[in-house]
Amino acid sequence: MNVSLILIILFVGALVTFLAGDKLASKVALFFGLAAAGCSIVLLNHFNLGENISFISQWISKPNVSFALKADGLSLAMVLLTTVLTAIITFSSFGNDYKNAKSFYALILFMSFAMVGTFLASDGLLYYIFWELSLIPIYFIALVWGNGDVEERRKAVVKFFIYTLAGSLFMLIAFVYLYQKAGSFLIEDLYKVTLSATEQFWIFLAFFLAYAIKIPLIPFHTWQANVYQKAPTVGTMLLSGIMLKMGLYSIIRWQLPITPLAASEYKYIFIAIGIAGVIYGSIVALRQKDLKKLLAYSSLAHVGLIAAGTYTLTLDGLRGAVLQMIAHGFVVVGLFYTAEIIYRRYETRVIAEMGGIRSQTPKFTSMFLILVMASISLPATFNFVGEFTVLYSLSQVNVWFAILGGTTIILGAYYMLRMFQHSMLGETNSKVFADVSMNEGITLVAIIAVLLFFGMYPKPIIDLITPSLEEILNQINRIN
Amino acid sequence: MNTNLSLLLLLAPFLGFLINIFFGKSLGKTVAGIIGTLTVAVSFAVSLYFFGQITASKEPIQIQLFDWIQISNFKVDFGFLLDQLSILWLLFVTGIGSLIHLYSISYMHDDEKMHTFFAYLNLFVFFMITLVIGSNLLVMFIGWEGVGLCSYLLIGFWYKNQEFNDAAKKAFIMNRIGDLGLLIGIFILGMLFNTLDFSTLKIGISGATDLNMYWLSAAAFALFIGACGKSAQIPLYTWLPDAMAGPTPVSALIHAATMVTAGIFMITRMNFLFDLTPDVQSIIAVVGAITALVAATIGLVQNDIKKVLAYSTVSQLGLMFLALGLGAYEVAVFHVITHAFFKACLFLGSGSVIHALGGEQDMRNMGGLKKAMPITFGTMLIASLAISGVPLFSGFFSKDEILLVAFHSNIPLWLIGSIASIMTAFYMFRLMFLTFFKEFRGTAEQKHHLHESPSLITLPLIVLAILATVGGLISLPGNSWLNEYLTPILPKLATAAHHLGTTEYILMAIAVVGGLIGIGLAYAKYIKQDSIPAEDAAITGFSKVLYNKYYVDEFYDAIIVKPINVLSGFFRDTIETSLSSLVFGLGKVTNEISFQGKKLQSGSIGLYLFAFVIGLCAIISYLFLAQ
Amino acid sequence: MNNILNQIGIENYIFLSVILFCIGVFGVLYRRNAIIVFMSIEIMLNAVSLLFVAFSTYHQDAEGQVFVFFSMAVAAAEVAVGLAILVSIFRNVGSITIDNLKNLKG
Amino acid sequence: MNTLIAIIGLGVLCLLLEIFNLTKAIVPLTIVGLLAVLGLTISEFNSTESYYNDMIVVSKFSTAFSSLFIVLTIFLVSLSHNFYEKHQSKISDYIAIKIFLLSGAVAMVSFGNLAMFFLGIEILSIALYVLAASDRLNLKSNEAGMKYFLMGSFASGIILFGICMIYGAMGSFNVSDIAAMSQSAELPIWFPIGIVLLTIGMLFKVAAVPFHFWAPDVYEGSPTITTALMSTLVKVVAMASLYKLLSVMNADISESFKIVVVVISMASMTVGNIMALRQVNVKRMLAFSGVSHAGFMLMTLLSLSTSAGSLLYYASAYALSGIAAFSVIIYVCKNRDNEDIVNFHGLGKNNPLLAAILTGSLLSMAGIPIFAGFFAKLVLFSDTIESGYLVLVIVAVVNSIISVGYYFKLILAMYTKEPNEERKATPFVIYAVAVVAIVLNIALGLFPSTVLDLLV
Repeated sequence: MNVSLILIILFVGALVTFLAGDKLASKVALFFGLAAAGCSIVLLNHFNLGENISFISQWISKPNVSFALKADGLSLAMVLLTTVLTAIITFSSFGNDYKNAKSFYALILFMSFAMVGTFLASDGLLYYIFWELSLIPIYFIALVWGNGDVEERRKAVVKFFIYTLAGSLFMLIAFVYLYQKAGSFLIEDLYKVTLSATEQFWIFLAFFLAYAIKIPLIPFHTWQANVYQKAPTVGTMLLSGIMLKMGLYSIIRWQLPITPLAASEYKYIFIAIGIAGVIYGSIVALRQKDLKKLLAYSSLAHVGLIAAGTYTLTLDGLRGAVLQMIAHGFVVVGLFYTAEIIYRRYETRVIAEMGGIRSQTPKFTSMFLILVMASISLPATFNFVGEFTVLYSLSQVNVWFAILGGTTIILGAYYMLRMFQHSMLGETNSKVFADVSMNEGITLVAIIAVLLFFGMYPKPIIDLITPSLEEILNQINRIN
Repeated sequence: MNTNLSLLLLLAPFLGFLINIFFGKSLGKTVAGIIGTLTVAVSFAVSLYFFGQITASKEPIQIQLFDWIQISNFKVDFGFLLDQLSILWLLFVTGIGSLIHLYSISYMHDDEKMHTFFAYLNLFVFFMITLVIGSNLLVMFIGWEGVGLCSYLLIGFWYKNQEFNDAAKKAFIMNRIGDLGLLIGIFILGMLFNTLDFSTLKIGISGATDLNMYWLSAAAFALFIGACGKSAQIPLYTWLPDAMAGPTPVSALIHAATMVTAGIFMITRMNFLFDLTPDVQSIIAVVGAITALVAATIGLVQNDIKKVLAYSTVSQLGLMFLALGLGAYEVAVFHVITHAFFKACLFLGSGSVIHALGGEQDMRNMGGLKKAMPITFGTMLIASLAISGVPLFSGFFSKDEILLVAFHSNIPLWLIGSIASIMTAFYMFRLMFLTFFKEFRGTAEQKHHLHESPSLITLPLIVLAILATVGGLISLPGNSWLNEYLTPILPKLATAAHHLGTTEYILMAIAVVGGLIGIGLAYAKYIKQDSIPAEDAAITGFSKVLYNKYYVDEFYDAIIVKPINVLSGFFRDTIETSLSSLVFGLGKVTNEISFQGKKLQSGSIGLYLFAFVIGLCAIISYLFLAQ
Repeated sequence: MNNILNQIGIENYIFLSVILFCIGVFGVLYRRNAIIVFMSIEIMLNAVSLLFVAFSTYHQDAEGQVFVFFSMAVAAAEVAVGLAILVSIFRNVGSITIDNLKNLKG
Repeated sequence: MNTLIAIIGLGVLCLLLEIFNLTKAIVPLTIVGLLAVLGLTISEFNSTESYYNDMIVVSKFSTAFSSLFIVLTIFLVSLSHNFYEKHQSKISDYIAIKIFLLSGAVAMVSFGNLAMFFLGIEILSIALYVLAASDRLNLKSNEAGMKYFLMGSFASGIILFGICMIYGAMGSFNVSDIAAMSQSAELPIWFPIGIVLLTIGMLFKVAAVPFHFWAPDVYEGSPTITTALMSTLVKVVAMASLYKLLSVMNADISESFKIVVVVISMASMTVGNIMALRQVNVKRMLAFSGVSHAGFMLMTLLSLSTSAGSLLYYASAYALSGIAAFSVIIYVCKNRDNEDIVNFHGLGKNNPLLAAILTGSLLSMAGIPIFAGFFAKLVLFSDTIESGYLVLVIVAVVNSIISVGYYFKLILAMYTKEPNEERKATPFVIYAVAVVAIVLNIALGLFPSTVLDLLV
């Protein structure tokens, strides 16, 4: 019993879904999504019992690449996030019917497969391959099933693809270079490599480019808002909920431990970049007319804070970052789903064309409000746990970082509440707004339940991730 | 036992919230109201129990539930601390809370979303209790932000009116500014002492030998900013008057009696920290005094009955901060309590008036209600006397103590305080006279409906009025029960000799006279010459400035809100587009090169062969001739 | 034979054939009549053949001369194909100047 | 050796079959025969022998590449059945020519003597001239043939001159002797000149900048099947034989020559990719992409001793994806007067399978993981960095980013544009070829070692 099982389930799931035909596709996909989630929970259980659930076998002799999946707390946490969210996202899409559904759902599962692989791979090249693979499905999902004018969409999506590919190819060079030094792509061997300061700097930069574009950090974020807006909501959820976490995860797993000198040397710069992203994203979000774009910029702000947390190179920073990743993953999926729910009824994403919904659908409004409050990290929601830890770590580096990063508390409240006010409150809207359906309700409640539960009792996750983070921290602090 | 009880104390209102939010509609308004009230009453009962326990055994009760947040070098656990201070707060929060719930049953009865209202009120009480009994700064912070959320919900309770929503949003955001300060303070304290637990912090701070004063003051100042946000002090006070958009019971409960006192609570909690940072204390004192004065001046000319009360609240809070700044925490607490009584009473009374007049809030359209609603009038009169510091009413004692302390430490502050209280007396009685005396100025239709409010409304008024009268007894000059009670929290009270000398009596006299002068002025202006405040347009001169609240809102709007929005627009329209066009630009350039390159591929064999030969010669010459 | 080569020296043969080769190259570059281009190419090949022979004598080794036969045969085959193409072009276009062949470009 | 004989025999058989007018049977029989040859070749894999006093030397290298060529030819022959429906009468010629071309190709990688090499390259070229111009009545085809012929024979002249120089220097055509002598102390200047001329001639064949100008025009003009042949088989052959020439004569390449190679490879990548960006004709676009791929393959010349496996892998990956792509193009552009992207609009709706295959092959060319193209690039980068040309690798990476631009232009056309008209059902053969090719490609991607470790 090892983690490769999850990959198998998802991959087979993708195939079966494709063969199942348009009628059944969604159900089959959901089944496999749940299966994967269940499997990862079982594996988590095994892991906690101290079993070894990693998997490794030689793949290519020259260059020396092995199919190595290492499952530690961090990876498992991310895998759990991925699989659970995949199930939720699949379920959330039940409301609307897609043409050529079989390919659509197959792509979703395949993407989840690739992302899980990225989180598990402990061999540089394998990791890179999964990293690239995850790009293709989202490209097609956004391209074929996206919304808005085709030309616009094409521009946005192609830009996204080329942009991200550009970044990751430099990461590939870095990996090949490291391989020349280490004679293997295995992460342990890569950790062992001793690099001069300049080498570290360039490798660090190569990694950073890849991750900064993926996450995205300013000023590499220009693809984000458009793609989020143009992609179908499912795609947006996958992107914002899971995919951008790949970048953040990779910072912790690959970039920092491999190039610790550079990391500690230039950390202030990169913290500053992250925090600049917080402020910039929040301010841009203030005046967005399009709901999805506003959410996109808000997520730009949040990930900026998370990235800043990772670059503090402190345990708190890393832990807070991971917690915030998971929390943000859930909340942003929830928020984009609310956008979708509104769109299903009003066929608009322009905030100005909404409003006065609350009196028609109190249930939906309350759930929306909870999500909004979670996203501005009200205490007792999961996001607060993460954000507090991150801000704390920042304050330990320099109080001003905490103060500047903390502006997200204020600005976030500003634009989110403004958005909430103009989309939900006000005089009753003339257009009828059907209250949430069963499926929608279940989806939202599931997300909210997670947010509130871990908001009050994050201990399980903290205990899960902390040991592996400490390990990584030791790698970062090693003298070479 | 204690654990379960404390959980009951905490969760009873939450239960009420759940019931009302989920089943309230089907239960019907009255039932929903009763559930809401009962749950709070239960908490009140439990608080009484704890009160008895604590007075018997002076031991604070510590309760640890579970680990919450893990920080590298310390962990924050979810627990309660029930000591004298928190229990005192519990008593009047839940007590007044249940009264106001009772009041609301009747007051909100015509609102179709009454069950939601009660759900929110219960939620508020729940968070307020969390704030009060939290055993460390973070648990307190849960309540701290939670009450902010509830105040947001309740201010914007009539959400169809976007202005109300704006007010709600404003309140939330201004609180958030304070909250950031609070968080920063928490961070610094965590960094300095590796704990956020009150009791451990107390030991850590008072026990420590070499304290980094710089960071300590920074922490204290940051916490103070947090307090400013919650307790509506300069510069973060402007949200409170706007918050009057909410239903009157909300104003009474949240924006007069309980939530706004959270700042005072927190500072008193952290007194051991503030005692070590005199510079911050002086800042607090000055800010408090100025707030008291400024708010009072604005209060002088307001015509909206609730606005007057709102500004009076701000100014009273200012006085409390003055006391805090002077290190007289017990006095501040004392005034918090008395103020809770009479201000709640005033708000509820004004609510009853508004209720009777069918939503009319402008005092220019009131008057002569004395006969129509005697109980409301009587209770409000008592409360006004109390707040104006007329002897033997509760307000007299508490306010007098503040001024006394001020006088002993700093004459100018004392002066400001006294002027503020004179003004208080004036505008309170201006309110009374305009509302209840002379003849009615409203429409005939309103006049026809004039009636005393039902007993559910008057009952809480009476209770509060009684409390407002006798509330002073808990801390009489000379032998103060309150001070003894608080000694475990505020150790230096044990030593502080509380003697009454001639100066004290003189000061009292001055205060009393001041109060009476204020009342007299009001009487002269509004009864003798029975002048009615002018229409908005007609207001001129300095009173216009006052009437427009010194244009502070406009000022903030101009220097903060507008710039940020402009910046946002600039980023959105300029930076974003230019960034993305930069990326697209690269693509365009390569495309252009390609386009030019196509011309080279002219299709003529001659050219191709020529290129061939050139290349050949180039390579040969590079390899063999160059060497 | 042998001593003739010695008298003249192999370099001169090389220069000669290089010159011939270049003539061919320039012919290919500057003439526009396909037939003449063919002939220029033939000149190039023949220049090389000449050099082959020279070298084979120089090395006292027959292989070179054998190779010349190869190259001649190949050249012949090439030209045959080339002429065939040229004929079909002439049928379609009615001229054999290679400047007409500019439809494929860009 | 047996391979060569068998192939020529097969060619002759094709011609005979027509005499007994069994034209129907030609394609199947050829395929069967080629499969047999393939088996024969593979069976010889480990036997290194030389025949006819070193005219032909069969080595692992030669057999490996020969098998690749044969496989490619099988694909091309099976495609030609459908392609030449109209001219069933001449089919034997077409097939036979292809087979002879294959024999030339095999000769080019298994020569032990420059004469053999020269013959091989000439057989290949002449056959190719014919195929390029084979669409007699189509002016484009004529022009393509003419251009290719003129420049090709010009290049042959250069090659011949190079051979001559080498002969002059060494007094022998036998590569092993040459190799032996090239070690000796002072060499006449003619030897390196000869090597350089030879290399330039081959660079023309692989269409490397600045000797690439013929490629787009010829690719566009020739019949699609011929284009497929050029861009897959011929390019691979040329590259392989260039590699073999340089390695087998162990002309230890001087640093300055390496610089030349680096420059040319950079130039080929960049020019090829940038020029491809604005092409509307798919064949032309693939021609330019072929130029850039030639640039990639040239990187192997920088680490001659080690990178044979990498070259084989890259060649197979590239050729297989090329076959897949071209089979789709043949299907799409049948009965069309041009091969513009317009014809591909809405293929994703009309024929999802073929669209997916084309997408796959393009992704492979772009070097997206799990397709063989990715590992091909990876090993190239790895070798090149090992031999210390980091800059070249960075240029290569930048280029593969540019290349995505035009590969995706085609993909976008297939999936986001509306189809202009319905297409009739496709013949089984095209499906078969396309599927097999792409599957092989992916298989290579999943198990790279199978090929990579072949030549160590």
